[in-house]
Amino acid sequence: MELIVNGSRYTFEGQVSVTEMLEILEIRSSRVAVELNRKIVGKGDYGATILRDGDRIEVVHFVGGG
Amino acid sequence: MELIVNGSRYTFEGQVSVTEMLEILEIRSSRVAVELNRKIVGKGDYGATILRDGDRIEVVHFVGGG
Amino acid sequence: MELIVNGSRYTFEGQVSVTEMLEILEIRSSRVAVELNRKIVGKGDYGATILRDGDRIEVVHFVGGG
Amino acid sequence: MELIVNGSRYTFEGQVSVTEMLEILEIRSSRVAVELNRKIVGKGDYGATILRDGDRIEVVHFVGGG
Amino acid sequence: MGTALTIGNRQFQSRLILGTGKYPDFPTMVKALEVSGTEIVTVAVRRVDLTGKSGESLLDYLDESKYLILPNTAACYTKEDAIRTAMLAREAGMSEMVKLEVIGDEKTLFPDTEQLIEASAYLVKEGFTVLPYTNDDPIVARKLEDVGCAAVMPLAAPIGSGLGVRNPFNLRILLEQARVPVIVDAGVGTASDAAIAMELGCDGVLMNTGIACARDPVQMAEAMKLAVMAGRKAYVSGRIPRKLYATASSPLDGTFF
Amino acid sequence: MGTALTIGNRQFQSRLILGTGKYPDFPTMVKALEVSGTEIVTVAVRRVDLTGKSGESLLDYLDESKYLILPNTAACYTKEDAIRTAMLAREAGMSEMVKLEVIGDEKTLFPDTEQLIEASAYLVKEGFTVLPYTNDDPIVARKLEDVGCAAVMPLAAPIGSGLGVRNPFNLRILLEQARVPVIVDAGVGTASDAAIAMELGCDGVLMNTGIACARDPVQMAEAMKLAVMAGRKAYVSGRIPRKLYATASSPLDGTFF
Amino acid sequence: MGTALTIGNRQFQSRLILGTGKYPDFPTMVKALEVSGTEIVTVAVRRVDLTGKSGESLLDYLDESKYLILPNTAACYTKEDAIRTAMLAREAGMSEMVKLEVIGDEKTLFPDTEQLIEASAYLVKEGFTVLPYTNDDPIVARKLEDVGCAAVMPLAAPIGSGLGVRNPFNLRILLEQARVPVIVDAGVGTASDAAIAMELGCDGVLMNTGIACARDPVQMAEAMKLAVMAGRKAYVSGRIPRKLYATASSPLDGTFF
Amino acid sequence: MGTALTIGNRQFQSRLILGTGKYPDFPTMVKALEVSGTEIVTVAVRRVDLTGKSGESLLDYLDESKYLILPNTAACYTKEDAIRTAMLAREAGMSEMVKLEVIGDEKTLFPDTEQLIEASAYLVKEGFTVLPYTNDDPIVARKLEDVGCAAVMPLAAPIGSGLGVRNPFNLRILLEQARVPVIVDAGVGTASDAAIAMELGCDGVLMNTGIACARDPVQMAEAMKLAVMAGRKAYVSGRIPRKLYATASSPLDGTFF
Repeated sequence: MELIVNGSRYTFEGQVSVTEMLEILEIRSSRVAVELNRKIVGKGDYGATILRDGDRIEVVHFVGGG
Repeated sequence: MELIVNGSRYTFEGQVSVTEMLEILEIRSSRVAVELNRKIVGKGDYGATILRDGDRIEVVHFVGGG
Repeated sequence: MELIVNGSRYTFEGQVSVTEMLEILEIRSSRVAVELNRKIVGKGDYGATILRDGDRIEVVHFVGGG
Repeated sequence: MELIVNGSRYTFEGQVSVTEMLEILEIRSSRVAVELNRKIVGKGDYGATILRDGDRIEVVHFVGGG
Repeated sequence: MGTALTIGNRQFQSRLILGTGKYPDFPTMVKALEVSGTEIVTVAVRRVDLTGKSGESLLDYLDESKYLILPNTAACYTKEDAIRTAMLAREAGMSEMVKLEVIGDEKTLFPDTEQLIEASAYLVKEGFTVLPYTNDDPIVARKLEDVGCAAVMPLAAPIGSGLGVRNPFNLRILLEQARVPVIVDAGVGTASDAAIAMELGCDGVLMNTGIACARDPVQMAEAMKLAVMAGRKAYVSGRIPRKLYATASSPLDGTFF
Repeated sequence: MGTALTIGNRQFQSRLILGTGKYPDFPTMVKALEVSGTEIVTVAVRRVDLTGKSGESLLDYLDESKYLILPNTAACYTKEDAIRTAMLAREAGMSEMVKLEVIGDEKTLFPDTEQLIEASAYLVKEGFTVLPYTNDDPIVARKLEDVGCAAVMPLAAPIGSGLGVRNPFNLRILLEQARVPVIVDAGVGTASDAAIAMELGCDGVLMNTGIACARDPVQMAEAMKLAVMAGRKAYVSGRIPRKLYATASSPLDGTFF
Repeated sequence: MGTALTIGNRQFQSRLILGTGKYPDFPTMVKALEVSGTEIVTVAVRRVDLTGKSGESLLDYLDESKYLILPNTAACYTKEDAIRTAMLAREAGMSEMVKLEVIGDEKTLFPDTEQLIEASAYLVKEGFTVLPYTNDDPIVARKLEDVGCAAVMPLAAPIGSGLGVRNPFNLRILLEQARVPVIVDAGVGTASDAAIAMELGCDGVLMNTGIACARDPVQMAEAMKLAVMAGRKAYVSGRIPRKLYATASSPLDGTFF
Repeated sequence: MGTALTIGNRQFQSRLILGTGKYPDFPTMVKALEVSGTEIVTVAVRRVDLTGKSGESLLDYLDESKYLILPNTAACYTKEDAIRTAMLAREAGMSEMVKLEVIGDEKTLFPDTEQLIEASAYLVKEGFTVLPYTNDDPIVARKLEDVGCAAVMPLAAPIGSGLGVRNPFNLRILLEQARVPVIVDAGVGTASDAAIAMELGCDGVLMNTGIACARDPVQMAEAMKLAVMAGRKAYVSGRIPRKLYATASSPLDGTFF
């Protein structure tokens, strides 16, 4: 299965949830937000949200800014 | 027949056209514009435009301004 | 004997020194300066400086200023 | 005879007046001023003023300035 | 002058636009307009006074062969009023040019730029040559250009305030980005204010109070004419750079002391 | 213009005084002087070049029937040098006017006002009409008047800096107290700088670098001419007061919306 | 200080808000934030870097018990992007405050006020506490208030320009009309710029480049802290009026000479 | 603070010098001095009032273990009066420091720099540590240094005017050339004025009216203390350069829209 995460293609074996994707991509911080196909996924829904081939995901966090 | 011209009531006897109204009100300048119930009346239509009781007319011209 | 102290005339009986004049005029502060006929009288010379009729004396101190 | 004109040494044969010096140096303009040993020489005195060995002469004129 | 100011498809030799309000009397206005050399004068649109028979009419005093009459939409606080006024002005004046104002606030007479952009877009589509009175925000100016305005007219300072160009920085940025004429409108109080606007690179200056309410309006009109020309000429002449220190004007060599 | 500038016993129609230094070439200078309308031009006093036979002479280019030649004492750092230069200039030029400079510092070319006052006093006694280049200190200006100077010429900013009037407050105070003409000398960079000086009430402006070193000196000369006239006219016309808020130029009654 | 800055339902003792961008390194930022006394720090929202494993995370360095994290929507050129960014920020940060930016132009980073008003209205309805970065136009500020913004944050000058308050006149007018806190955002270059903003009556100052890019960011942070306090205290202390002339500080009577 | 202000052979932690004139009452003055952190206070020299027995004496309120008393020669219009006053002050105060004023004009209270230089030279020879109140002319400042003054104290604006630094250009030049401390004396109206003076590189600020005549002198004294510290810290921190355009504070990469 192929997902587009933060603009780059990633291949995953079998079905993955948002939680699993974050683990596989080694994103451990709790202070991120996830968008799936332009819709925000609430933190409580990470486990139940199963990703599908071709899904576009954004994982954002805070960086220095003014 | 009563018309509201520039916010004031004026009484006219019988039917009057825009041309006649301007004459009666002694507005002789060609450099005015006439609005009948919020619609502009073209200069060419003054004669053919017959006013009706209760019509609201604005007759405007140019004054000093910046 | 008449002295002009700070622009006003004062009459003294008999000879007076600067020390005596300051006492009589009830100027007790040590933080004044005394000028006798445009010459400064040092603090150490107050006692020995005997004033003469017509002498002009200035007694100044510090006031608020910027 | 040696003169110092405008800071440079010039050698002249025999006695020269200011008038002659100006001619020899090809300074034709009437709009100059001449200083002989720090004293101004009036235009009327150019002919009668005979220069001496070692004299310091300044010949100045107007140049562009603000 | 050589260089002409082009607005829409019209060309003008003068870069000074004058208002016609607030003069002590019409003859003074006439003389001021004349000595100013202006070719465009602004006017307001108001009801004909039916009761007072207020004798004289502004247009009787304006030689339309000399001046282009530019109606404004002064005192309009909504885009609807501004559009309606512009429509009436066109009908009365037979020209398609309008100085578009949508005022946002009575105290400052600053424009409501949001409505201004919308009204501009509408009137451009209706065939008007729109000259909007705007703030000095370069983003707003670009949007006004994008909807088809023939010029942008940023304020130097509040109308009638006489404060001159309050923010030359914004104006410089606005000018760099502009592809239509930029005419400073409002806030000019004296000749140097007009010169400064022109030196920044503005294409023209529009003013009213600064002349009409001067102690001697006619002479001030001449001052403004000269100032606009002076500022323009200085702009194209390439001024010297600013330096903290001095540079001598007189030569350093040839000194005898 | 009507109002003339009076210096000593001479009257001038133009309020602009120009330097003759730093022009790209003499013909450009001639044209610039001509279009500027100036009637007074400053020159420096230097040694005749005996070696180079440097062909052309400044005075060949200056029509003395049109311009009063005003020698300066530029580059003099002591009152003795300044007095000596003034004496030589009078001898060469047959006029008794001098633009007196006693420079205090090479980097800023600011005047040494202490020596300036003394040199002024001396030259006045020698029969000169002294126009001193000074700072913007009103106390110094008054002293220069007191010793008999025919005008005072405060700097707007360092010579050649093009910074314009750096301290209008000092200049205003100086002007209020002055009983002789006040001519801003030095620091003018562009037309509005000259206009501002005149609007403050100055009687004239003297400049050199601002014109001579502009990209187009001739056109800048014209800009400066216009700016000085504009500023003067604005000054006598009585400008409107400055206000924080707006005042409408178009009437508020007669609106139909 | 006594007087607290209230934004929405939160109260702050410090009137200084700092950005977290462009510091030489995180430890310097931490120290600068600390000495500044700030209680609110802005952050940007960006993609997590999946490839580089770029070690350190900003939030590791920000003590959230001391600082309220205020996400911005920097680099958003449309209201849609700004809204989307604000939504993600809320999700990531669990706070409903947002510094709303809708940029209109890459070169100036001036706001697109038309879209800003619309995005503000939308986000307020979505429950956000919106702090919009806006221009210094009082009409726009009022509209932002009208749609429910918790503060307005006009720029002093372009972001990162260090030019200070370019138009104190506009800011004064804006302040007089404001009913929510006014926080100057962008353009502060040095301590006096911050003091001036506060003396005009602003409720706070937001800055980033002025501190982060100073040669010594930590000391500049302290300077800014002191300057904001100084400006505020001067504002509430009632400054003396400006006068053209002098008034002696020392008494005129009692002189002996 | 670390960096101390050195005048003559004395060192001070505070860079703020305060006058003692014009306070509503002595207790307010005492509090203002205290919160300001000043270590030097100026006083005037006047006749003791022999008739009125005017109860309280200034010195009763000044803790001389905390403050160095700096007598001034205010209201002296000649060098003779100034010298005489300085002599008396030394006799009364037992310190050799004097704030030397030779006033040139009643309306502006500008210094008479010619006499000031002469009086300074005289008093230096008499063993005084002379701190002259001067104009902002760098040439005069250099002469004051040359005759041995321990500092130069240029005015920012007329005494009591509250106009702030009127000519930062002159002050910058003066500062570049100075080899003794430069203390801005007179004209400071509010906190940012003091900060600006310090940011230009001045070593200290002397003020009186700005604090004493503020609505709340004590709080204004604190504002001034903070402002002087803020300005100094900003000066040594190396401010960012001024730019016409923007530079983003938030990163441009990592955007997801």
